[in-house]
Amino acid sequence: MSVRVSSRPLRGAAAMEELESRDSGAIVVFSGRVRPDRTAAGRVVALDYEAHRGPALARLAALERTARRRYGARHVVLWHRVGRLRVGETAVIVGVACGHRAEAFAAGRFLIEELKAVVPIWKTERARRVRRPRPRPSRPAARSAGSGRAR
Amino acid sequence: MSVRVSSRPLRGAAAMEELESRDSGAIVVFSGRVRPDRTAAGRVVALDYEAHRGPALARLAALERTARRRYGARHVVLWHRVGRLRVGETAVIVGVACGHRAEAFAAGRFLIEELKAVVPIWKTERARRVRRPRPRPSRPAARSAGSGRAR
Amino acid sequence: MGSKLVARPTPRVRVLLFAAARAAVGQPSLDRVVPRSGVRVDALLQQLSSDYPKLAPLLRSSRYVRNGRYLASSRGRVRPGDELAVHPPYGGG
Amino acid sequence: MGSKLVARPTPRVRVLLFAAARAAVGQPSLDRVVPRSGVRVDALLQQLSSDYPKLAPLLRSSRYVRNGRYLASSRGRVRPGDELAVHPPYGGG
Repeated sequence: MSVRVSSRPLRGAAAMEELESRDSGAIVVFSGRVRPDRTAAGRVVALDYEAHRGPALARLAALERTARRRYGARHVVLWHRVGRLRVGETAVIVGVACGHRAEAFAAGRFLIEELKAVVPIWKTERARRVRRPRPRPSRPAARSAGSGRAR
Repeated sequence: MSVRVSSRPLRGAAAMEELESRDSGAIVVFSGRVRPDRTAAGRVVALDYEAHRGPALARLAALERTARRRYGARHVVLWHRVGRLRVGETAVIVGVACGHRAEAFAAGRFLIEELKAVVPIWKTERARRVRRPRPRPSRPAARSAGSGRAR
Repeated sequence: MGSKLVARPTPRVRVLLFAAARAAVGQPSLDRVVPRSGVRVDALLQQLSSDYPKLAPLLRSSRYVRNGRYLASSRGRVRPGDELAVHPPYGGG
Repeated sequence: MGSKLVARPTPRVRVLLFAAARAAVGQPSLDRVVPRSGVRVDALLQQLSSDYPKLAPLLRSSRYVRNGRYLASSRGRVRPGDELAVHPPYGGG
């Protein structure tokens, strides 16, 4: 069983290595990272993730059991990071080893959707107001017409 | 561009590292391995993979372009191994980095299905006949009844 | 002196507030005095909604965890010493 | 001596055989003599089917690559010096 809620950085390569150490025909790993989304407050520069740790681990473990039962998963990785994550850092890794690719893809998709829906983890955006160019002061007509800048 | 047809062993962790080095919100990696399937000829112990290398690389590159266009993929990994692969070895790795998870999963699934359908790579099974217990020679009734082996 | 009464701790429930619920109240937890026999969760939430109007809409969309276990219904009770966590809609991943 | 004819190589097409096609013929390639003007691919395949009966069913389900490019139709031609690859159904992954 590999479920984890931790403030330590996540590496998809480590999840892949863990899954590759098991016997299985098909492995699917998903890695989700902080995007520099634009919001009303500006551009996201970081996300603060928090979890209610005990119930979060219990629900991750329950998801793993469901993946084993429903998709025949032989090994499951469910890792979520908490704390302040900057743009580009990995927030979540979901990985699964199954007999065949159809189940592995279905299980991977199931696990990330369920994780987002039922595991007590929250994010708060930290945004930076995007600087917009100030309106230019009006210029004498002669100058704006006269200067022949290409492009 | 990361398309490869090679006899060197494949590591999913290396694919993940390559994809993690790029800016993107969502990464999906699929790794397919040789399974110990049972066939009419016995149990598969290895698969011999061969490719028509030039057309294979061209079709992998075309798949990558399609993934960029159709799913907004920012980086794609399409690696296939050739030569003799034993059970448990990785034959193929498909990886994709996209803006969001829905496209990443869809692109990953698209790429592996298309790879199997349109890329000139073939496998030949190497099977070992499964040894079945020989029918026992009939024994004298006295002996089979008399020796009291536990289990 | 002379009294047989022993000081007993005031009976409280600790309410844990996560994410938007914490932001609405301005602190990560609240201690609420409850009767020694406990109180129904929905009654407690009603009190919290009155005391913290910003919290009210969140409470309607939250899930509740009592002592580490999800509550199936807000008709359950909390008793002194219990911990009730308020889980606004999740947003992991 | 006296003749103006210069030895020219016999005009051939090389047929590359992959996977089940190679197994059906027992070798990885075949050289076929063709007219200097070339031959239609379907005519060449017809000859191969006659010469290697085990190959016949495979040829119907194969794709063809001439000098590294997929053929859209077996009505295309191959000319001396061309390489024609026979691709039975793929099975990578």
